[in-house]
Formats: sequence, C-alpha cells, structure tokens
Amino acid sequence: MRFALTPEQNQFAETLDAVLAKSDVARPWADGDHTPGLAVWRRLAELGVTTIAQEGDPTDLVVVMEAIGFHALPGPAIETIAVLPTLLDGMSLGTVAIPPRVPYAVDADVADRVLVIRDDVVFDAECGPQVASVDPCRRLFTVTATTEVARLGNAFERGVLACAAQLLGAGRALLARSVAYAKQRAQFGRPIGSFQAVKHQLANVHVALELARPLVYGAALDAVDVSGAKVAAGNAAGLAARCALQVHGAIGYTRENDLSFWLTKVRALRSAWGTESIHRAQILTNLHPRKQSSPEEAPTS
Amino acid sequence: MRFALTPEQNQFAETLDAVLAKSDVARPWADGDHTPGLAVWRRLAELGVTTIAQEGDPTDLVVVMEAIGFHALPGPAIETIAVLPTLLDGMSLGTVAIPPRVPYAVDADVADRVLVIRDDVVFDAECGPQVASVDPCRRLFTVTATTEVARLGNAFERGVLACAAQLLGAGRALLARSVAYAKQRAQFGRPIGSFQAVKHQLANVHVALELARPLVYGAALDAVDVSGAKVAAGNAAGLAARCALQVHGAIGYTRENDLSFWLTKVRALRSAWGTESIHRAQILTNLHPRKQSSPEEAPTS
Amino acid sequence: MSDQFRQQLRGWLAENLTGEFAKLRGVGGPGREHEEFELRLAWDRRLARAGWTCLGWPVEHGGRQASLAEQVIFHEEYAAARAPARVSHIGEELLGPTLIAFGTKEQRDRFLPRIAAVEELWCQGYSEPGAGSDLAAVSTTATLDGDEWVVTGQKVWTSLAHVADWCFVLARTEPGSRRQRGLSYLLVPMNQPGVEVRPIRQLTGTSEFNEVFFDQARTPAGMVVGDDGWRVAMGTLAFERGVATFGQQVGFRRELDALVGLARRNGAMADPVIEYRLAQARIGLEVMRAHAIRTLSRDNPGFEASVAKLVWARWHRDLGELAMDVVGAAGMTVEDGLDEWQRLFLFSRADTIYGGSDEIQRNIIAERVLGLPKEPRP
Amino acid sequence: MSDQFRQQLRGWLAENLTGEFAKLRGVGGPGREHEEFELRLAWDRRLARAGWTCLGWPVEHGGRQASLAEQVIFHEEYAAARAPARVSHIGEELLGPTLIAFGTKEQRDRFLPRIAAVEELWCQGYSEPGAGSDLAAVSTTATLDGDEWVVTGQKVWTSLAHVADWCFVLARTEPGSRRQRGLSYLLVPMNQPGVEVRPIRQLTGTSEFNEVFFDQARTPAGMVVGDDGWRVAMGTLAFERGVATFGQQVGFRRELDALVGLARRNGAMADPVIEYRLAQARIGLEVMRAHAIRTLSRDNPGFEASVAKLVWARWHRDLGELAMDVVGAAGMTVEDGLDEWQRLFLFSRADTIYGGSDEIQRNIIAERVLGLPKEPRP
Repeated sequence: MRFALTPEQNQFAETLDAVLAKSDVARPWADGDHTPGLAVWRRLAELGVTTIAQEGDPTDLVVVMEAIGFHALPGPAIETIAVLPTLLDGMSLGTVAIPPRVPYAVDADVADRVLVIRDDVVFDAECGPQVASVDPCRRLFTVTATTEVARLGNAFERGVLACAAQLLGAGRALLARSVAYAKQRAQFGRPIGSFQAVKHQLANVHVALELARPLVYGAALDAVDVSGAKVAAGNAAGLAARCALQVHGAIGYTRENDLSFWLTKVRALRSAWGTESIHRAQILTNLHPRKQSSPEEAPTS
Repeated sequence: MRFALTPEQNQFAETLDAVLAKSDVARPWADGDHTPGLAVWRRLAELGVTTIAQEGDPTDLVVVMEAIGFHALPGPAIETIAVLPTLLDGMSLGTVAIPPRVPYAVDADVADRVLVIRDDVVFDAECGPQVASVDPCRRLFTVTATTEVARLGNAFERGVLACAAQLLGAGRALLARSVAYAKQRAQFGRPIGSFQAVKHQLANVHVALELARPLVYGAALDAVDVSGAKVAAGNAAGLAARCALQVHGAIGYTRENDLSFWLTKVRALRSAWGTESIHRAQILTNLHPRKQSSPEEAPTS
Repeated sequence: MSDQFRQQLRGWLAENLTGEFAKLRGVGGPGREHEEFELRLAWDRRLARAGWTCLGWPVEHGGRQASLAEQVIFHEEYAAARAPARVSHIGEELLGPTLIAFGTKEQRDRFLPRIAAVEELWCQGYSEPGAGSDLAAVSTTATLDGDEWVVTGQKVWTSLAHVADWCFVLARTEPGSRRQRGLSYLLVPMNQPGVEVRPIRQLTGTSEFNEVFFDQARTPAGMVVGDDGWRVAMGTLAFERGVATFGQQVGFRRELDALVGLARRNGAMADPVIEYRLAQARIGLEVMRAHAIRTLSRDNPGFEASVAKLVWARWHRDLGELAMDVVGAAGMTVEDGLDEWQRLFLFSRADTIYGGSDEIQRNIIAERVLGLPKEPRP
Repeated sequence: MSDQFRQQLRGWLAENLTGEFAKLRGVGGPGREHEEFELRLAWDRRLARAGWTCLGWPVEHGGRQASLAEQVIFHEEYAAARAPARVSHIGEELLGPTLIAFGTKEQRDRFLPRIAAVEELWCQGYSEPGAGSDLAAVSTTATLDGDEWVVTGQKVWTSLAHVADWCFVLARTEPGSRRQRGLSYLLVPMNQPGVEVRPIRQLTGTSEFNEVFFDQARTPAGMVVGDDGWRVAMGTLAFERGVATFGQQVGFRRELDALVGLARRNGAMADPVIEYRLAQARIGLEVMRAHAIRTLSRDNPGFEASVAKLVWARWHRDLGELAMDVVGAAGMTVEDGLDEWQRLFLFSRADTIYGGSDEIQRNIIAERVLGLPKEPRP
C-alpha cells in the first residue's frame, strides 16, 4: 500500500526535470544531429540515472522513465536504463531487439552496444539497415545476432514496464501543454479552456492518466500485471494525444510546433514493447485462473 | 435512392401522431388495465395500420412502427403489424414466439391469436405462465405450440425490421423530451441546455439517430442488411436513453415521470428480436463474401 | 497485526451472520433499501455491541481509533461476507466525522455515542426540488424564535428519512442572502409535527428516496454546527466514500463474478465482444483498487474523489448495460435472476447522476485541478 | 440512362489513365498533395477537354447540367479508378457554385469557362492566424483606392496557394466593423508583387498548406461578389462536399479493404478485437453511404452536412488509429507500406479539426437543429 513517492524520489524527480527541461534535443535528433542528445545522456549517466534500476527502490525506474517521457528525450532509454543496465558500464548507451515482440533495435547506429535476446540468451549483434518509423526520434534498425554473451531473465517485462512509464510521462506532457494552450488561446472572445467541450475533454485525459499511474507504480512493485499497466498507460497517452491535437487545432499538426514530438512518440511507444493486442491476450491469460471461480465463492482480498 | 418520405406518407404519419398523442395508455397498461390501450388499437385498425404491411410501399411499415415507438404504445405491435398480418383479419391483435431468437410471446394474455413459428411453420399456441420483463408495458409469456396452421417465410426478419423502426421512434421521443427538458430546466442560473456538456451530448444523440434512420428505411427497401439496421437503431436509442437520464437527473428515474416508459421499452427492444450479439454475428457472416475481395479490386458501387 | 484483525472480524461475521440474521445476506443497498429494515437495525445494533461500528473514531467518542488499513479490511470483509447494507451509515460516515471536525463538545457528547451504539439514525437534508446538482440553491429557511430555530422548506432525494430520528439540514438563516452565503448547518429532530416524509416511487416500483417537508419544524438554538453552513456541508461531502470504497469494490467484484458465471452458463460468453467487455470490466476493478490505495496513501486526497466518482459510476453503469446484454443473449427468465440484473441495470444508471453528476465532476477536475478558467456567468 | 453514363465514363477512364498518366493512380490528396503537380494539371485539362469537369453546371457556363445521380456516379467511378486528386477542384466545387449563386453576369462570364477548362486555378482565403474555428475573426482589410481594392492581411491553411492563379478572400471593407458585419468577398489575382506564399511544413515533412501574405495587393473594384461578404462565404462553405462525398467514400472503402488485407497477411486479424473494429468500420461505411443518399434525396439538406462531417471525420480518425494497431501487430517494415498507413494515421487525425471542428459541428446541431439556447457571451 505504498504507491506514493518518497520525499527523496520527489527531489530526484525535480533534479531530473531541471536537467531535461533545459535540453532541447529532440529536434536536432530528428534531423540527424545526435550530439546535443548524447551530451544529455552523459549528464544523466553522471547523475546515476542509467544505473538506477540496479540500486534502490523498484519505483525509481518509473520516476526516471516518466521524466524522460515527459521531456521527450530521444535515445534508447528503455533499453539502456531498464533492460540492459547489468550488461553496460553505467556510461554507455545500449539497445536491443527481442524478436518477435521487439523486432527492431532503437537508435542502434548511436548505441555503444547492440544486442539481441532470444529465450533469455543475450547475443552481440550487428546493426543492419534502418526501417521506417512513425517517430523520427525513435529510429528503428534491423539487427543480426552474432555471438552469445550472457543470459538475462525478464528483459521483455522490464522493457514493458519502462515503456508504460514513458507513455505516462508523455501523456502528462501532452496534457500540460494542452492545458497551457487552452488557457492562453482565445476564440469567440474567451479562452478556449473556458468552453465545457474543451474542459471536459481535458478532464477526461486527467482521469485516464490518474488511473493509469497507480497501475504503473503497482507493476513496478509486482502488485499489478505489467500488461495491464502498459495498456492503461498507452490508452491514456493516446487519449492525451488525440485531445492535444483537438485543442491545438491545425497548429499542433505543423512541424514548427513541438507537439509533434510527443504525438509521434506516443504512437510509436503504443506499438513498441508489445502491441495492445499482445498485452490484452496476456491479460486474458492471466485472468484465466480466476475465470474458473464460481460466483458464490468469496472474493480474495 | 429514395429514402425520403412521400407527401402521402408524411400526411399519414401526422394522422397517426395525432391519434397516438391523444392517448395516454402506457401507465394503465403497466398497471394491468388494458382497456384504454386496446381501444387505441381498434382505432389504429380502422385507420388501416394493422394491414399496412400487405398494401403499398414497404417503407409504410417503418413509418407506422416509428410512430408507435415514438408514442410508447403498448401491445404486440411488431407481431400484429409486421409479422402476422396475413394470418389475422385486420382487426385482431396477434402475438408470436419464434424460438430461440424470440423465446417468449409479448402480451399473449390480451392477444386474439397466439402463435409459434418454427422453421417457417406456424402453429397455434397456448399461453403459459408470464416471465419477468424489464419493460412493464411489454409482458412476456411462455407459449406452447399445438396444431400446425400455416407456413410463413421471413417472419423473423420482418420482426427485426419493425423492432428497429420502433427503437428509432423511441429514441426520437427520448431526444425530444430531453431537449424540451433541457430548455426549461435551469441550474446555476441558466437553462441546462445552454451548457456545452449537455448540448453536445444531445447533438451526439441526434447524430446517432440521423445515421440509423436511413439504415432502417434502407432495410425496408432491401437495400441494407436488416441486422445492421437493428444494431444501429438499438445503439442510437440506447444512447438516447442514457443521455435522457443524464439530462433529466434523478427525476427521470421516478415512477411519476413518464420517461421510464421509453427507458424500459428501449432496453427491452434492444434484447428483443435478436440481441446485438446475434445481429453482429449475422453482419459478420454477411460481410464474409466481401472479406475475400482483394484491395486491388474495384469496389462495387 | 492486521492479519489478526482480519481473522477476528471474519470469525465474528461467520458466527453472527447466522440464525435469523442469515437471511440478511445481500440485503439492502441500491434497489433493496426497503427490505427488512427492522432486522437490519437489530443487526447494526449487534455490530455496535461487538464494537464494529465507528471503527476509525477516537475512543472517547465510542470508536476504537482503528488504522486506515484496518478500516479497509473491515469494509472488504464485511462486503465479502455479504453482510447487509447498514441503516446507520449516514450518522456513522457523514454526520459523525462532521461533528468531530466542526461540532462543539456538547454536540459531540450528545450525538456521537448514540450513533456508535445505533440508538439514533440520521438522514441528510441537502438537495432541494429543482436544484439538482446545484447544492447552493437552498430555499429552505430557518429563523431563530427565542431559543429555537424554526425551519420551513422542502428537501428531496433523502434516503432513510422515514426511519431517521434526526436530519442534518442545510438552511438559509440570513434572509436575502444568495447562494453559498448565509447558510447554516442545523440538526433537526424528525419526530415532530412540523416534519412530513413522503416516499418517491422509483421506476423499479420501490422507494429508495423521500421528500421531506419542513413546516415550522423546530430545533434548539444550540443545534447549529459551525459558523459557515456551506463550509460544514462541503466538509460532510468530503467524508463520503473514502475507505467505504473498498467495500463497494468487493460488491462490484461479486456482481461481475456472478455475471461472468451467467455468461458462461447461458452461452453469452461465446460472443468475443461480450468476453472482451467482461475482461475490460475486470481490469477496471483492478484500476479502481489501485487508485483507491494510492488515494489512501496521500496525506491530502484533494480532488481524487472526483476521479474516483467518475470512474466507479461509469464502470457500474457499463456493468449494468453489459448485464442486460448478457441476460438478453439467452432470453430472460426468472430462474436466471432477471430481478437481480434488472435492478443492477436500472440502479446503476443513476450512478452517473447522484453524488455529483459526471458533468459536475469534470468541471471540478478542469477548474480546480487543471486550473482552467471558469465559464462566463450569464 | 445512368448505366450508360457509367459505362461511358468507366471506358474513358480506362482508356485515358494510361501512358504517362498511369503513374497518377492514387496520387494527390491528404499527405500527397505535393506530388506530380504538373502532370495532374495536364490530367485535369484532359478531363476538361473530354467534358468531365463541372458536370452539374449549366451548359452556358461550361457544364453539362448532369443530374445528381450522374454526379454521384462520376465521383464513385473516378475514385474507383484511383484517378488522381484534382488540382482544379477549389474553383470547380467552391468558387464556381458561389459565382453561379451570387456573382454578376460579368463575373460568371469572366471566370466560369476558365474554371471548366482548367485554365485558371483557385485557392481559398478564409482562415486567419489565431482565428481557427472562428471564421468571423477577420483582420485582413481591403479599401477602395480609385477603381481598385487594396488588400492587406494574412491568411493561413490555404491549400494550393503556391500554384493558384486567383484567391477568393474574405476581407474587412468597413473600417471598425466587428465580426460578421462589414466583410466583402473579393477575388484577388495571386501573381502580383503584393502577394507572398509561404509553405507550412507539417509533421509528416510535407507541406499541404500555405500562409498567404497580402501586402497592398490589388484587384479591380468589380471583383467583389455580392453585397454581404459573410453571407457569400457561408454559401461557399455550404457547397463543400455534397456529391463529392461519394467519391470520398470509395476512397475510404479502398483504405479499409487494404487494411483488412494487411490484417489478414500479418496476423493482426487473429485478435477478435481488431476483427470487430474492422467490421465496425465496414458498417460505418454503409451508414455513411445511406446517410449521403438520404441527404441527396432531400430538397433542403439543411444541417445534414454537420452530421456527415462529424461522422466521416470520426470514422477516418478511427481508421487511422486502427491502422497503426494493425501495422504494429506485426512490426513496421517498409514492405508493409508503413508510409501509407503512417500518412493515413497522421492526416486523418486532422479530420476532426479542419472544415469546422467537431465542437463547432455539435454546437451547430444543438443550437440550429435542436433549438437549444446559445451559451452566454462573456
């Protein structure tokens, strides 16, 4: 029953926010210039972000990934921070494919280490050609496994959790930007945020994110199914994206507006680390034992 | 391409509306007094309503059933007007079960003729015990087939069409009552109908009904799948019911308010003449041939 | 520690929900509030004697200062045992906490022990005809006549008014005042000539709610709580739900389990869309539980209540509609318990209205949590 | 009769959409508006020479007074043949009908034949920066200087402005007037020093729209249409869509068919929820078609356009999201045509905004069809 953040975690989140808020690296990354983004990653490594999953509280990972999602930081975050930290030296960026559910490796051309995992066996891999991605800040590469290097359990599940947390952060950012825009943008002589139609859409986004959040933290503590957390965070972030575009109008749709970084990121992450179809099937499988319980049986509590 | 009503049909609809608007027979019917309701049915028979499916335009039936749904007239309307007219004398009320999709016969205790149809064969039937119904104006009875009396094709499909039209009428009535209430009821110093949250809900209901309508008329002309019409009309009427209760608040929920006649009617009709599950499966079956078409093929038009 | 609490409670319920009380299982609550009142009152008193009422209250007021975790356990176990809906909950959950927060020592001493002992029942007098969600539209007036308040006006949607001994009433005590200003929170005895209760018949045929007419009803001058009636009334609303949510969720889960069972038996589960909706409902339960736990963990739950209200009301309404689709798939017979599902369908539809409509909750979230501008006043 | 028309058209398209024009199949439209402009212009002129432009117009204006049924057939067959999106449609569908309804004989004689012959292309100058859905927020001004209007201001979201010869501009001609009053509908030539066009880059990287800057741009005094610019502009909007809907639906159907094909190939169809959503999309197409036919049958379509807009925008946005779910199920590779689905997803998201947002359409339906009261003005 401890889904609230500790004071230390809140402080760490603030530090992270401060570092990430100053960086404006998504646009150059999308345009092929990775230098500023890689500098931010070095700063994060110095702060201990890249090794956080190995130390301390399991919810620390969620705090970090939420912040990265909130600021739309490009780079192989899920892979480096959540999936591979035990195989990296704390300062390197890593990326990985776990076919078939994670068929491509993100940003493999800039990663220090490229891996493939099959049945918990880790292989070094060579970076192959790039394939199309909906998110210009999340470039996908085919990779080919070479030599076996290690064994690693639960890699996929850790990635799913991190992905859910990143979606949550991205959803919160979309909501925050939409709220700010709705307050300052006037139409028909009043701020559009004073219209109930706009207000209630934004309230619905808040509700969806508020509900997804404890699931993600619960999944970090193994109290909740990680598939449920991914689906809930993905749907909430999807709703936030849809609402953001509706509130911003055609402006949100232009390249000049930064909104597009979150819009495309959310869409890409919803398909990444297992689609909704895959996780929904997983949830149904997990529910199955309960399916057998008769209605007369007292519920477990 | 003739989904609009003729001037004659519009006039007929007005006559019907006038007859039905004056009658207030749902409440006594629900309380067990069928006399006023049966008087309205005699008046409808004199107007030729009960034989309309045998004469003239196939869309006449939709006009009639929409009016009956709009005014929440109790009695075995679908059965008498749409399914059995060729087996009745034009002045009688008939009712029928078509197991398993229509397991019970509506208002069998007041019907002049009670029938059962299996595989297009019509049997006389005896009225058995009443079973629980969500709609007090649509009482359900188990019936037992006795002797074979006739053959009749497409009885179920005609019932589905009539049911869809009745749902459409009930949905329109719910919308009309909600709009009227939203105009006169004030909260926070203004009519609740001036709040966007209320306005947009009502607009959504209008849209749903407007879209269902051509499907129902199209089904009468065999241009559209009758299952699609039933699902669309049922969903639109369901949305109208939900919205009506939300707009009326707790008042709509009291016995004293007439709204409940439409609320329970809509719910009952959505399950009657094939549930949404059954019709959805039917739609999928009907789509199946098209499923084989390749995307390169030019669409039929 | 809390395991021990759970075991003790579970044992007590198993031992006591027997004999004449056995038939109370599942009785009461939405759609069944009219059933077995006398026996439920006796049951509540048995609970009180065993010390199972007002768990979280301070010991000096008749409680046992139980922890939040224990209160959660109480509601979960109580619901799991299908113990009947309480008839003394309005005093215990609404008025009691209000008096603890805003009442005088005299008021607390006078009322709290009798609530804890289930000697006096309470009802709530907030809503007025035509006011609906607009709680500040109060027309009921009270004027001081010597050492008594004289109360005149009408309240509506008042559960249990016909059996309550007392009513807490929001009344306008400053003539000519508007909206939230000039209101007082008065405690008014129900058994007097100036109070008349009329049941409101619901479309289900039962009467969950009443109208209450005050015609020069009287109460002593000291029966006013706090200075600012509006603030006190809002305080009461904030106490609504909270830990009781956990019991509600157990009830929801039982409804869903029963519906899943029915869908299997009558074949409705063969439709993948029905199966999907049932699975979604199960996930919804997990979401509500995780959210409730998180809310409890917070020092200041703030506007979480609006989020929770929107979600459970939507979930329950959807379950009611799903129930009709499941029932309908095999036709409706008495054996398949249409009554139960019909009640669920009809009652759950009101969930999005009472206790603050969906629209009001969304306004609260948009304006107070997200800080969006208010609508222009006409 | 209409069968003959269909056969003739189908034959002509099969014969002419060949050679250099063959590569135009599927080209143009949302997300592809930038492709192959010169060749599409040539194609439009070929259509014109064969008499396939401006079908419904009176013969004296270059049309052939085709019936509604024939126009529907034209749009269906044109879309079925995957003939390219037109570059001359703004003149044909928007300005032409406006001049026929509101223009002078001189204006009709001057412009209509050249639209029908695809000798002059048009663009639309309504929206202004910061105005969005609020079309009456017009800051662009025009003043009469001798026998010429002098136009200054900025328009935005102007498709095809970079290739258009003329723009119809809503400008404020009465200084100090507010909102809908004091506006004129002016026809302004694009090829002059006072007009500058800048493309707006979309998040897809392409530029569908432009900003247009008028800095003392000039047009003859006679180039004003009607007296009341607002009324004329609203008239133009009413001509939007209509029979073209039928062509749009053929395009939608093709997108859906392709998506169904992909879902079969990549295994996404195995998920019953995906299958259900695809079936729902198919039913949605039938609904839109039945509604469009009914709208055509009415003498006065009234506000049907708002209903239709809401529905197709929602349908198309949902298809875009569904497409991403189908594509995602098997991972995204270039061979599976991510480009196509990505474009659909990104472009369909704007459908609920442009041409009147969902919110505006619902207001129109609520206030003008259902007669609900307007919101209070601040």
